[in-house]
Amino acid sequence: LNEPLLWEKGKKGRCGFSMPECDVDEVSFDGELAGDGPDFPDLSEVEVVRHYTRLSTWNFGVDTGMYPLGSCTMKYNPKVNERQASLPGLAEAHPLLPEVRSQGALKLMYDLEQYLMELTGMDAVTLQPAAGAHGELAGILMIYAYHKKKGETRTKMLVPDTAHGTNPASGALCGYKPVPVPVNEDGIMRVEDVRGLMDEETAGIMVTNPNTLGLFEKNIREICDIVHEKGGLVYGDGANLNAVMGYVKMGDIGVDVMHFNLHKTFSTPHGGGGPGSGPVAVNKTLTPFLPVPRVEKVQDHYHLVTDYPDSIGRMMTFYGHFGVMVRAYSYILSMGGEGLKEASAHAVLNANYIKERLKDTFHLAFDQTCMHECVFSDAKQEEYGITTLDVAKRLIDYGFHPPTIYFPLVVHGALMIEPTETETKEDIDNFIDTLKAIAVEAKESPELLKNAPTRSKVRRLDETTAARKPCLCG
Amino acid sequence: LNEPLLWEKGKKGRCGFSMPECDVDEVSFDGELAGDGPDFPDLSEVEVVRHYTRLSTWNFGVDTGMYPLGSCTMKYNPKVNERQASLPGLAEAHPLLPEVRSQGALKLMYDLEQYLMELTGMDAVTLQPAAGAHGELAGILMIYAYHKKKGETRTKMLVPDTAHGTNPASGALCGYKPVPVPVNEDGIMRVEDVRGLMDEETAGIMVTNPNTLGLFEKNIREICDIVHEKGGLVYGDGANLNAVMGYVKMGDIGVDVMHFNLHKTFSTPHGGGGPGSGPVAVNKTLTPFLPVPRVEKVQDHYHLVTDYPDSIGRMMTFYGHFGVMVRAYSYILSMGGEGLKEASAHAVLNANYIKERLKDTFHLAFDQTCMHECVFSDAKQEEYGITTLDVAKRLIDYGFHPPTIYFPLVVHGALMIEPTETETKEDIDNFIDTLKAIAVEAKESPELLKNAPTRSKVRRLDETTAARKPCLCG
Amino acid sequence: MKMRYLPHTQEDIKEMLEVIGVDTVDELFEAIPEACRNKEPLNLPKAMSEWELNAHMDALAATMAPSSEYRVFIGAGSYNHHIPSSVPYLLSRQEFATAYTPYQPEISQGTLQGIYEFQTLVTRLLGMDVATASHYDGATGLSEALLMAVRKTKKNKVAVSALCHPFHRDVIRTYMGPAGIEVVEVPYGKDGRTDLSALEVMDGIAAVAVQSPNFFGVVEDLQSFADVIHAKKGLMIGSFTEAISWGLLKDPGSQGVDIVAGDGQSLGIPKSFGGPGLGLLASTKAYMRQLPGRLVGTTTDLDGKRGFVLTLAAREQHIRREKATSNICSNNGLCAMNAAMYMASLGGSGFKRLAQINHNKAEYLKRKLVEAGVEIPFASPTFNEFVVKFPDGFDKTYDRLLSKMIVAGLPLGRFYPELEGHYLLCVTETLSKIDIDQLVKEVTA
Amino acid sequence: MKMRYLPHTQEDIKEMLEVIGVDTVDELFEAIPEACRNKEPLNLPKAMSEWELNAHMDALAATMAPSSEYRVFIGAGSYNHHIPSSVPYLLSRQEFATAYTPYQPEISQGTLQGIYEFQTLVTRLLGMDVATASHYDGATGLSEALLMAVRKTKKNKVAVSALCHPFHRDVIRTYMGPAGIEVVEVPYGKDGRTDLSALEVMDGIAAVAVQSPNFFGVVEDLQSFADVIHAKKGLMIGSFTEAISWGLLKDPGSQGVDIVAGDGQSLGIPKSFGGPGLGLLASTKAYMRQLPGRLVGTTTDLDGKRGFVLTLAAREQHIRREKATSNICSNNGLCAMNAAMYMASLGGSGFKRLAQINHNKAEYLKRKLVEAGVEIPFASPTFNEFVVKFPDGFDKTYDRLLSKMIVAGLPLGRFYPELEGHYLLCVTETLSKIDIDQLVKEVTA
Repeated sequence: LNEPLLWEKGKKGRCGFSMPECDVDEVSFDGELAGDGPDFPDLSEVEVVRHYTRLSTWNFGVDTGMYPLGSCTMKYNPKVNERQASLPGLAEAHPLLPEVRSQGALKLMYDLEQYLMELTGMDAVTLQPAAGAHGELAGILMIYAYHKKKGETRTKMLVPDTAHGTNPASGALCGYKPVPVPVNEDGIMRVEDVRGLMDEETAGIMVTNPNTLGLFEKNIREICDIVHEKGGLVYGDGANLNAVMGYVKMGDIGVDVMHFNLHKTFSTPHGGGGPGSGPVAVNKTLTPFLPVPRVEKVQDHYHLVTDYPDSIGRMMTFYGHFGVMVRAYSYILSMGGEGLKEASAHAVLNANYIKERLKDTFHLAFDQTCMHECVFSDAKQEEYGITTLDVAKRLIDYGFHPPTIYFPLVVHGALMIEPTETETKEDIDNFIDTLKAIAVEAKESPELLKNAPTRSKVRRLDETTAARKPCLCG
Repeated sequence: LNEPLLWEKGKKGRCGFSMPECDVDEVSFDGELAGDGPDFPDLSEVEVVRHYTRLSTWNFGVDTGMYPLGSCTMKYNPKVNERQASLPGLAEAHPLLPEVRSQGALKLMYDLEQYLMELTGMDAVTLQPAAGAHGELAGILMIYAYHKKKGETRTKMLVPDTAHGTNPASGALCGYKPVPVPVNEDGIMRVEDVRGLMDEETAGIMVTNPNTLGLFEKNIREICDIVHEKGGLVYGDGANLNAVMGYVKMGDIGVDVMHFNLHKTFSTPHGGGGPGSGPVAVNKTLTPFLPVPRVEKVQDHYHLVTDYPDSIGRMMTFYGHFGVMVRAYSYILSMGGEGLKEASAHAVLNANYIKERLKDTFHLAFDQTCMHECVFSDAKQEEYGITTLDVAKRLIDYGFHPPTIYFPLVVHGALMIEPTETETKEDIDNFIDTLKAIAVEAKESPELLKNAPTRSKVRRLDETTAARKPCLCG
Repeated sequence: MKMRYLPHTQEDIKEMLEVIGVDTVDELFEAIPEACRNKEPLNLPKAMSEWELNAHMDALAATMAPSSEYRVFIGAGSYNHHIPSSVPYLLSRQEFATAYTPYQPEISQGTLQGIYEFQTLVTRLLGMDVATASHYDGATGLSEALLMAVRKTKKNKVAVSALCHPFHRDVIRTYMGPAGIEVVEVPYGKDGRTDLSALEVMDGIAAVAVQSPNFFGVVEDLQSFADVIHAKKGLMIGSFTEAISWGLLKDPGSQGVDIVAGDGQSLGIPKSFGGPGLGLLASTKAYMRQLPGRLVGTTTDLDGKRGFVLTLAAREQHIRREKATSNICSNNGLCAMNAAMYMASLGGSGFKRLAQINHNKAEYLKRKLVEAGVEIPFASPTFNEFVVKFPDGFDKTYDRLLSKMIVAGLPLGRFYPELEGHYLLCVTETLSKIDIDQLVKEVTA
Repeated sequence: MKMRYLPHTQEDIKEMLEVIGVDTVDELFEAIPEACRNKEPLNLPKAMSEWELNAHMDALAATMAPSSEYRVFIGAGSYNHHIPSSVPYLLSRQEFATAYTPYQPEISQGTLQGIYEFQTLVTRLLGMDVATASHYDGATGLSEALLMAVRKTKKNKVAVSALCHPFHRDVIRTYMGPAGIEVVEVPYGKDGRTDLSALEVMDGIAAVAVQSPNFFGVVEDLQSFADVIHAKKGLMIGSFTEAISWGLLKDPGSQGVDIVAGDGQSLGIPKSFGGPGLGLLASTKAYMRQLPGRLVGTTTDLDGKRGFVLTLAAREQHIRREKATSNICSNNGLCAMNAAMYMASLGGSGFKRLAQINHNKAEYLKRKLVEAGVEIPFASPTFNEFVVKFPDGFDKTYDRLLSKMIVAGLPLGRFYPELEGHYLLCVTETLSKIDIDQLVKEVTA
């Protein structure tokens, strides 16, 4: 079914909203500053409902099928957590309610901080950052504030080649020039490289562990020691925490500050691009620099406290994405410690199973035990003129969401598969068999891949023209 | 996307349910009467969610698009009414709660009865029947009880040719032999015919008004008089009430008893085939025979009363489809009296507009002002070997739900279109233009119609084999 | 501002009237004779806004005693079981909720496959060969089952256990009376079971209906009734109100039952003040073509692909009219889908375990009450409901408990005058040991 | 019974381990050096069942003062507006809720068209040329807008009105400090507006940010600031926290504003204790390539059919890394969709009317308070919020009202020490005349 744009629909005078009667006098707003109101189309409720219902049918969600988007942890989002987030006591709570009428929300935040501390062995947590990248920024701001407090101005930040683009971009907001750290033949950082690059001009290092190749940075302890020796701090990117819950506590192995992606690891819906939530955990060294307000507990009463002179300040208008926290908190309580550890165990099991079964079909970038994701490339398909993009698009025709492609940049033509723990073995087998079938097609009928997808709402789209002559509104 | 049957999925030992821990001792149930439990497949929550999500995508609902299924009143189902029905105070209320803790539910039922009385000018209402046909049965049982109380046993029931199949079937449950009343050249009943058929062996007449041709039975008052003169009663089938809310009060024009289809006229979701709700309104004559329990109000306190010696008895275990009543009640309160009348006005306007614009394209069975629906036939397409079925299936390819087909039986190859009032003019125009285009295709490329539908989950299905070798479970 | 459900603007209306060739909408209603037309405005409450309606409904709901707030120890045909959030979520998808009867199978495969799976799960639950696409509730389904037996045996008398739900028996009388079918009751014995010996002496009976667990919560030996009635060339009809019991009990199909009718509300459907629930109706193959209502079957499409359709329509009212097996048209389709989702969520292993937990809890309460000196009049095994006799004057305690948000069972005197002072108590997985202990403490205080 | 979110059975695990060639799952974790592995079980609460969780969350929620139960006269950046039931229903469709950033446009056209429409509605609301696919909230969006101005003008100082939301100013300081950007405040005058004359004497300023309606609810004359800042070769940045005001006020685009940043929470998004809300960010065409975050644009597919894609990615972190316009990756996509659904439901006519109702109600309260002798310190026109000075000792009244389920505004002393005893009051369409009259009666009692 097709569906026009909103403003190609409707008729002036319709309304899809139940306008309350006004029980007080009309008071006009006149003069220079009065406007005409926005030029929106007027639609009835059924038009709005059909419009968005039809739009929705063109999307692929986690409930549609396997969504092995590497580095994004597209696990099943439990429905019961939506109930919790929409409880009137939470969804309809104003952020500036008197503290005495905010105790439930504050307790939830306080306890969630405790749980995140336990998961990482860190000493304090802020829930304020709105998303992973925002958490990175908060972390970097704290590192900056830490050095500044010591009277130092450092100008560089070590960032491995495997890092997400957000890492250097976050550093840049504090004026840090990223210094790339190469990966070795095993896909991880060498101790010597870090030793060679780390100096007293360098604020620290940003490490994703497991890294974006799905590999555990085995030298992490030595790397942390080197960085610390030079007065630097270690930032941990928690995007891949789903691999190691209960198995590794980042605070115990030398990480000073790290963020979480609540929406990834703790299974809140990704919303077609957000909202996320990017809490940051820190060790004692950085605790004074945490954003305000902080939630504190005094004799079973919870308070919002802003009186921290060394704080980097406020990161958002209010306290962060509380609605996302509610879902993450509910998820943690539903899983318990053992459940979270089992989730990581199965996530890693699934990734290794896929790696093992597909490594003869697709070129495996680094053949070793991976964590929660594995990275292939299109090297074996090159001879047929087939690229990773073609493979990805062909997967759509078979009813799968493609994996992440062309990332990490260190693997040419990367195909980055993160199955997560909520997939069944049957679905994983089906996915593997499909990729094997596509590999055969690549050889025997490459045009099937080149023309893919054919079963979607639209065929391949012209992204070049879109960027060259941008049309961003109608 | 395909999706296997439930038992083709899952693995023994999985569970999609959060099994509570048992906080008391285990007590085994032994002996002869102990069983092994059902042989159901075991699925995780994500498997269940994906299974039904995928199944849902093969269905067409009112939010998908225009659903002009004649006689079914597929109007938009407001989302806010779902909120009301799922309020814990209502959804989680046990039907045998003490009366003092059931006041809200009883008040709702009492008031809904009042509203239905006002809409029809009748004297009392029972909400108990579960669906339209069940309401018919209740009505016929009351007619039967009425005659019996008078010491009479009548054996026949007048039923017009245009009636729904439920009418004769309902009569049969009381042993009434249906006596068909033909339609005249204007699509309605003749006074003379009724006069000729009505006698003192006949319990009454079942009238759908407007009838299933979408035409108002103009002779209804005279017909009622004739029936009453012979000691009979007039049953009104309320399936088409959506045409005349506020315009006609059935009780005022001679109808003694009628049912409502709450799910049709009052816009509750039809659920892929129910649950419906079929309240019955009666005039004073029949009030003593209403089913029990009845809701009564004594000084702002509501009671369930069973003490009616002439009652036909109980029609269901409890009080009917309360959840459907909640939605209908909410709908009535949202619309108000004027809104309901406007709904009927627009429903009739839309049907006449379609009739007018399509009558040159499709043969119009009865060319006169219709009420909320109009009936065409495939007479003009016959020469191309095209049937109503082909036209209907081709509509699917264009994104419309087909109208009701091959009913009413009095029109050969009937195509019965009920747009309802919630369709926009644009969608109605689009529907009309599509039918015109199909008429052209019927002439120029009939194979397009014969092969339709092609864009649905499956193509035309073999219904004959299904019935000949029934496979009803897997 | 236009009412949000009514899209037509004045301009729309004008354009449409022009095409039709009339000046006003009211002219269209001149098709109705003047004398039939209502001239007065409807005397209904003024239209409420969405927000007024919400407040109004909140106020009505606030007067009730929902099981999320109260400890409700009543079953008696409506059971309080946990419903996974995923089930109402899936059910709310408009594709399921707002569609109608799948007359056009090509765009209704979701409903059709779902109902086919429902039918299958029901046959597996009950050990039967065929199950229908649903009926209104247990009482109406049971009545239709008895009518089937009458049609099949051509005998005009049916026997019904006195321990079938009293309301089911009421409905049966409503259905049988005008059809001239005699209904005789099989009394119950001191063990709280239907008295088999009473059935043995009855003659000319088309069928006997026995409920298990019966209204007292007692598990009946259906096979023994089947043996007797089959010897009399009648049909054995089983009924039930607590579907969860089949997780622990021997299914009706293996006990010689020909037709089963029961309430499926326990299968994940909200109590909703008594409805909509779900009528389950299943039979052995022999009675397939006698079954009322919709049936979904498999078939293939033009490409040979598996698909599902409504089938055996020759039994139904829209084809057979007065000769149909029933007048049913709309059934409780969405409730059937609801039950299927619930059964799929539990799975076989979960279903069994849930039944066991129900039994454990009820037995715990029973034991505690016995220890506290409360009398249990019927000694036979029960599932999750049982009858107790509380001391005289318990009605005051009952009211006191109500004010403490506890509903202490269902008084039975209304249904069985000889059981004045007796109560029917039900315990499901939703009540905790703490809740149960509190009840025991309070009733024996 | 297996945890319901974890499908693997022991058999599944065994089969998979065999393929991998290890004996236990823990062996896979040997890829982690021994010294890095945690040996202790996690000290977290025992897993709760779905039903325990529901009860637990109900208890937490019960301690709060939701606007469905309380009369909350606070706005100050989070506004209580009616949300049509249809909006959360549509938003809950898994296709919208559980998808991620539309990296694969062919199977993300729902999100992409929806966000394209959102961008368009936002440009129409604000009178701008381009709007982004969303930011986190008004404060972070405003900070990014100031950074844009600094990049564009290469000047290292920004001016911010003292009547920008105090928390917005806090966030701006957080963002600007490490980047070495000086933040100067433009004070407010006795009329409750930003003091234009103070801006006139400032130099070297990259941009000035002025909020309208400002934190005191007063409508600012943005054009006059634009004239001054443009003369200084700086950028005019408008901000707002109450998006509904644009139904009644002249939009920023027609007042010379270059970039607008604001909070979109008012557009049908639950308050949710402060988040997630919605950052709106829009600009004139000149700054399109400076905008941070995602942008959706139109294009065509291989068949020439219209489609939508993420575009201008060259600005973004995943392409440009440290040279990106921002580090933003996940934005508040679902909140943007939510706002679009809400704006579509209101329509232009509805939006305007709703704004008018808000204004009417606030003016009614203002008038009633004046009549009751309460002081209104700032005389300038306001939209739906305004400042009052309550008599000394009002804090006791405030607490008394709280116990009557009324939250009587926001005390301002915390934010503006000179305004001790002043309160910021907000009235939206959700409060009735009765609610307002009650407040007036109580505060003047």
